Amino acid sequence: MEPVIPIIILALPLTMFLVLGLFGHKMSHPLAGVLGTAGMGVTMVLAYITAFTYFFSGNPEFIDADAHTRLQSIIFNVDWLAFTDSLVLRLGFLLDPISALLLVVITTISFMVHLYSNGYMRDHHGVWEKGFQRFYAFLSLFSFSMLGLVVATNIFQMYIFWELVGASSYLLIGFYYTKPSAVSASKKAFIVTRFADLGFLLGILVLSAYTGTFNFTDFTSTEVAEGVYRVSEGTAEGIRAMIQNSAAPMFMGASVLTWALVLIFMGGMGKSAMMPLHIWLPDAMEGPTPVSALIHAATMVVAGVYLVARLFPLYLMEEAALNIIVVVGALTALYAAMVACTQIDIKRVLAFSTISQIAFMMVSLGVARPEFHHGLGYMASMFHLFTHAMFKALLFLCAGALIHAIGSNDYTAMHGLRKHMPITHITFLIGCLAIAGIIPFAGFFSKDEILTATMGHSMLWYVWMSLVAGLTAFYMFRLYYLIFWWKEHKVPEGHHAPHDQPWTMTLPLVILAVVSCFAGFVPFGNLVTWNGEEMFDSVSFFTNFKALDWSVASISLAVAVVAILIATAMYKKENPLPAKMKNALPALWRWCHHRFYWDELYMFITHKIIFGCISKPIAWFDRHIVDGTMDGIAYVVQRSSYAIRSLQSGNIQRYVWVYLIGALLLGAVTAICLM
Amino acid sequence: MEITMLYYLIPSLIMFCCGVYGFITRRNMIAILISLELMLNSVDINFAVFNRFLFPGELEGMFFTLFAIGIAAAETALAIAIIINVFRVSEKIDVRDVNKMKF
Amino acid sequence: MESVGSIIVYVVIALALVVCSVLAVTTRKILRAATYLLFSLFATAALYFKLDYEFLGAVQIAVYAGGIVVLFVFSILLTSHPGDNSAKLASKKRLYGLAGGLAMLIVAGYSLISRASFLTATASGDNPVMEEIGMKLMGSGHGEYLLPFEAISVLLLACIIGGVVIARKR
Amino acid sequence: MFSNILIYFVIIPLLMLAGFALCRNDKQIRAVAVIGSTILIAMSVWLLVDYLALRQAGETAEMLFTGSWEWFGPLNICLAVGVDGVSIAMILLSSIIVFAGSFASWKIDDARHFFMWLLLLSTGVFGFFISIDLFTMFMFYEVALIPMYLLIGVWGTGRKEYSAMKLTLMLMGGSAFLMLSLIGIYYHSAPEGGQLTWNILEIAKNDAISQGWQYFLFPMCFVGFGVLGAMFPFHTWSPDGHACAPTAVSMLHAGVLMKLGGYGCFRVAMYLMPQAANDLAWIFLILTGISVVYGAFSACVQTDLKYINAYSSVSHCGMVLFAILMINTTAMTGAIMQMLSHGLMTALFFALIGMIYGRTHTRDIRLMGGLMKIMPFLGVGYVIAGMASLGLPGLSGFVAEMTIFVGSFEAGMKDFLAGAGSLRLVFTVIACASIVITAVYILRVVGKLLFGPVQDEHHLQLTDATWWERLSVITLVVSVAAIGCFPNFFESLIKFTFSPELFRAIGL
Repeated sequence: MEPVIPIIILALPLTMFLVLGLFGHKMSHPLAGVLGTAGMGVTMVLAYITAFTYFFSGNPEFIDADAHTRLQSIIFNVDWLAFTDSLVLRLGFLLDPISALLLVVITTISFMVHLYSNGYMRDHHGVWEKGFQRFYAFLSLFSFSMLGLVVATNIFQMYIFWELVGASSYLLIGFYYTKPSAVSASKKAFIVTRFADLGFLLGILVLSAYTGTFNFTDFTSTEVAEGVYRVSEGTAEGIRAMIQNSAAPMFMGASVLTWALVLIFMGGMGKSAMMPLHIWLPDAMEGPTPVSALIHAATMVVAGVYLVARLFPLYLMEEAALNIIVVVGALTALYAAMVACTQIDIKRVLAFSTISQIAFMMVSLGVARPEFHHGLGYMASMFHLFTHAMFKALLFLCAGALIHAIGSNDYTAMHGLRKHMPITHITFLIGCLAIAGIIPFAGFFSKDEILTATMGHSMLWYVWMSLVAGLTAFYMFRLYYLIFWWKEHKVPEGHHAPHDQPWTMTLPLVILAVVSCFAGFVPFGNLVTWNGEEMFDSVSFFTNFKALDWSVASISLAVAVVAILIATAMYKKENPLPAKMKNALPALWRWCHHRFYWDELYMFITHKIIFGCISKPIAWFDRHIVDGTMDGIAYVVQRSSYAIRSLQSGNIQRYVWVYLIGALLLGAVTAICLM
Repeated sequence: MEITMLYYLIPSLIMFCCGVYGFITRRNMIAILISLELMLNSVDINFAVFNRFLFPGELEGMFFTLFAIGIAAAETALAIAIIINVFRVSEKIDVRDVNKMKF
Repeated sequence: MESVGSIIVYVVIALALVVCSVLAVTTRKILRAATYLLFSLFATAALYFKLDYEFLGAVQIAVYAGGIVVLFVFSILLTSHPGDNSAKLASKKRLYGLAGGLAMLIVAGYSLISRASFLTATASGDNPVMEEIGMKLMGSGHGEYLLPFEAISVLLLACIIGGVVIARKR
Repeated sequence: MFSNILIYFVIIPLLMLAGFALCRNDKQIRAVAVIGSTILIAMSVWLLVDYLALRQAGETAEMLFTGSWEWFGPLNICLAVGVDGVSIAMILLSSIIVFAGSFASWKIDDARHFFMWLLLLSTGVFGFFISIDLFTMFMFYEVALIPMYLLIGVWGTGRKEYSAMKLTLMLMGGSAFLMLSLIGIYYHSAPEGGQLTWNILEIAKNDAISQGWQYFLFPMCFVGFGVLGAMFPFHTWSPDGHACAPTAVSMLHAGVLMKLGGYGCFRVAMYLMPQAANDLAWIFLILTGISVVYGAFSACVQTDLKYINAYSSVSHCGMVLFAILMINTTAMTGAIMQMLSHGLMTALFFALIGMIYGRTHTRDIRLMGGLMKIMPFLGVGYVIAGMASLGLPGLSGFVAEMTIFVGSFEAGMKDFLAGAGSLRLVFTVIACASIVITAVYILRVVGKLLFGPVQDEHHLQLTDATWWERLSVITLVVSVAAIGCFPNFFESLIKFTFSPELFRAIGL
């Protein structure tokens, strides 16, 4: 494939960022909006072309038609920084099933958000939000970074863009920079993910120090032609041998490879908000809602999943690392689902739901094994990534519409909005049905496959994850009813009633709702698998439907329906049931409501321990002990100079005395010596 | 009796010791200067004496004395100018009072 | 063997030298001190004559006795009132000074006398002729003193300027 | 002598000095400063191009543009000059910062004398970087240090006398050690009784200094330069000194002068005494490792903008020395990159702090807030500087730090696998941790200073940057971004210096 289109895909958002960032303040608001949106639109079209070419052209660069195996293809790879002869940091474009998939997801959601923001970043009177151009510049920067991340050809390139998405996320969360809560949320997000990135970096260092390479293809694949690779465990076995043959394969009881993979996964935990590094994501909702939809629901937060998927053949070699992923994922999923049941802020509910859903993807990756249905978990994870991006972005954009209309994040200010905002109502409902896993919406298929894969791995985690799936349905419908039903909405005197939004906002909602309805039918098994092999011989619209394992599907469907029914009973009409339940389990409710006090714990660690017990004493030590020593030396010198100063009194008669005594002594000594 | 070198050196030594005594004990700056002259003078004598008794053929000692006298004259003139100046400022020529420029 | 006259002259000169020196530092009247200094300078000049350094003696009288002492007297007259006595010295201070001076005298005198054998040389040689002195002062060869001569002239010039600058009224 | 381009790096500042003396008003002074520093930049670019062309043509000598003119025969002191990639990088850095510094001090009081001292300082800096004769190098080193005293003492703010005195005395203390070791090197530069020499290249070529003497001279030399490189525990001059210095001086000091320390450690201590460096590295690794983390932690709780930056400099400069001590090509390349990067971004920081201080008249972050709204240009500049400092890809900090980490980790791994202890490895991990702490203090400042509500309503009347301030900031930002975006160019420029023969004694 000619590198022109891929280069434009990366260059266009960057150019948009530079243009809007440097000259945006001189542009009119609509121009900046149109420019940004159009740029993203072009990028989206190009990404579609690329993905379409990759998946369906049958080009031998991309697919080994005989073996029905999709290949990895390096479109271009430019040396950027040569650390040593072998450790070279390159910037390139790797096209393979998951990067093609992510290209589509990112550009789609990003375009929707660009479009949507044209309406959202303006109040009811059409007054533009201050810094509107800046907003589009940052969005473009983010899109650039995220695209660079997913097409990375080597782990260091990924790290570079990983940092860049972190920074653009920081800028976007802190978009309302005069709001202290937004500032502290952005700071928190950056620092927590930075901490995770430390692990990522160390993992990269360990891995590269042993293997002498950064390239993904060297880790996971064998080369079949110039620039074309095929994922296989064989290469990975070679790496394992390399590591085991080196002199120190073990470190603190675990193999070096395990260490490297766990450290890299730590980076993924940070970005993907896995417990215990999840605390930044709920706060990140301080950013504008479109940003939450783009970054904190659909794209950046799945980077961790993407990272694990990218290195999946390596992870396959270390059972321990995969088990850690499963445990972390499962705990996070349950935790986030429980917390989501008690939150008041609708964006926070969605944030916790995002955490929970990403944890689903992680678990799915962790349980994936090649011997079970060609690595079904891997496929399911990517599938869920795709569908989740669509319906979660939809939900966030709906939430944005609600917030835009009401001016509050709180569902207590909403209640019974279904009549005022019908389009939002319908699209939100579709999103809820999709995430709850109701057939035939998108979430049903992907979640069902995750559960199937989990069951193939272990019954315990299957039951666990099914429970979480039920909780998911429950809290989403709780939210849905509390926003749109519960009791009638009363419009305060002097306010006009909330209403649906302009077309720029409605259109993305409708598009995403449609996608959420039908995304489940995409035959993912033939497009994205861990080693590129196609799962099905032939595909049709109903491939996924036919491939369902009904024993799992029916159970999960039943769980979802029951959960929805409970939610309906509790929240459809104003009634005392929720309060009763809250009183029945006060401790649990309190812990959930306060998110299990993780924030307080972190506050304690950062403020009390790091600032109070490390930084302050160090600063004190520096000022008083280290600097005090230096000052002390100066003081001693000064004092002794004062002490001997009187010798140099300027009294010439005293000098003569000293001279005389000296001369006499000298004379006496001479005399004695000569005697 | 032969008047040897020793006979010249002894008075010169006494003169020098007088100068030392005066320099140490006096407070009047002019008196200190006078003591200084005494010491200088005794040294001059020594130069001349050594020249005459030890190296009668040469004139180094004499010239040294000659130059010493010239320098002493210059030094005295300057010292007195300073003393008068100090006196003009402080109305005193006690050496203990002249410590404004110390440190 | 010296002639008796020569010995007498020597004794007179030496006595004058010693006595006037002692008086110059012990008298409490500053003007008297200057006078005693004058006498001891005269005695020194006499000593030079005795040693056959006539030119030196003449310079001593002209520059020292004539020039410097006059300066002293003027400055004394400028800075003190007639009849002023310097404050009586504290006996402690005088004692210390005396001890110091005497100690110096003893040590140096002892080392002189203990070298007496070396110091028994007798005077010889003639009074240098003026012409020789002049040639030596103006020559630049070995044992000739043009450079110091010029240096001292510069010094004197500097001294004149310095004196004028320092003493000038503001 | 005058056919050698390097000489002009000393001559032009001196000519500028003379020019300032002749100027009659501030306008002319500024004109001289701008023209002179532009010429310096142009010359360093020219030098760079020339150098690369020569290298391209297959020139393999360690130093190019060499020349040596005897200065004091009996001690064989020469004015010997020569440059390699590292020196050129440093010269480029210095000229950029002098340029930016001239604009940053556009409206300084008593401009004539200020610029004269500043240019004297630059003369020393340039002289230091072009010299390959130890004595001349030391002389220029001192020339660079002394004007600092006056610049801080006269044009500074706050406790300027104290700070100036402390800074000068501590650096002089360091240079006393340095001088001892340089003289020691001189007297051991010809073990077989040949002509003693001060010339670095000759000493290195002969591998002259015996191992026993290396053990004695290396620590002195490293500490001597380390004081200027703000090595723990000799760094305390830096916070006070920077806090009190005027803007351009802070820029030049943190940007260039502190690099003299790192450069000297590399060029003299490591280059001439590699065996001792290898064997004694552990002592200084511990000290510099502490510097890195310690500086970062200290910066977390400071409230004065300049203190924060000074401590962050301690951390970053610690990283430079730390990487040099790894004795690994990659890490050393990273160290030089870090010098470049830190020089530029810290100069940017100090320029911005100076500009902010000039408006708000306070540097206490608790008394400021929301400045982004009031002075967006300076705010954006500050955020960019902060991002460079915490290692955002695309800006210089990332490139330098990553090169250091990769190199150090490699060195540490080599040690570890060879059973030579895990000190390097452990300290590499500790140094890596500094990227998190850096993020903490940078974001803390950015959050408090630029974001949030406006703290003081008097600040609402303040204006944004003037054109000369913008020029100064833009110059630095562009340089920072250039290194961050095209690192391979700089890496390959620097890397050639680390020819394997250089450290053959220890088998690098």
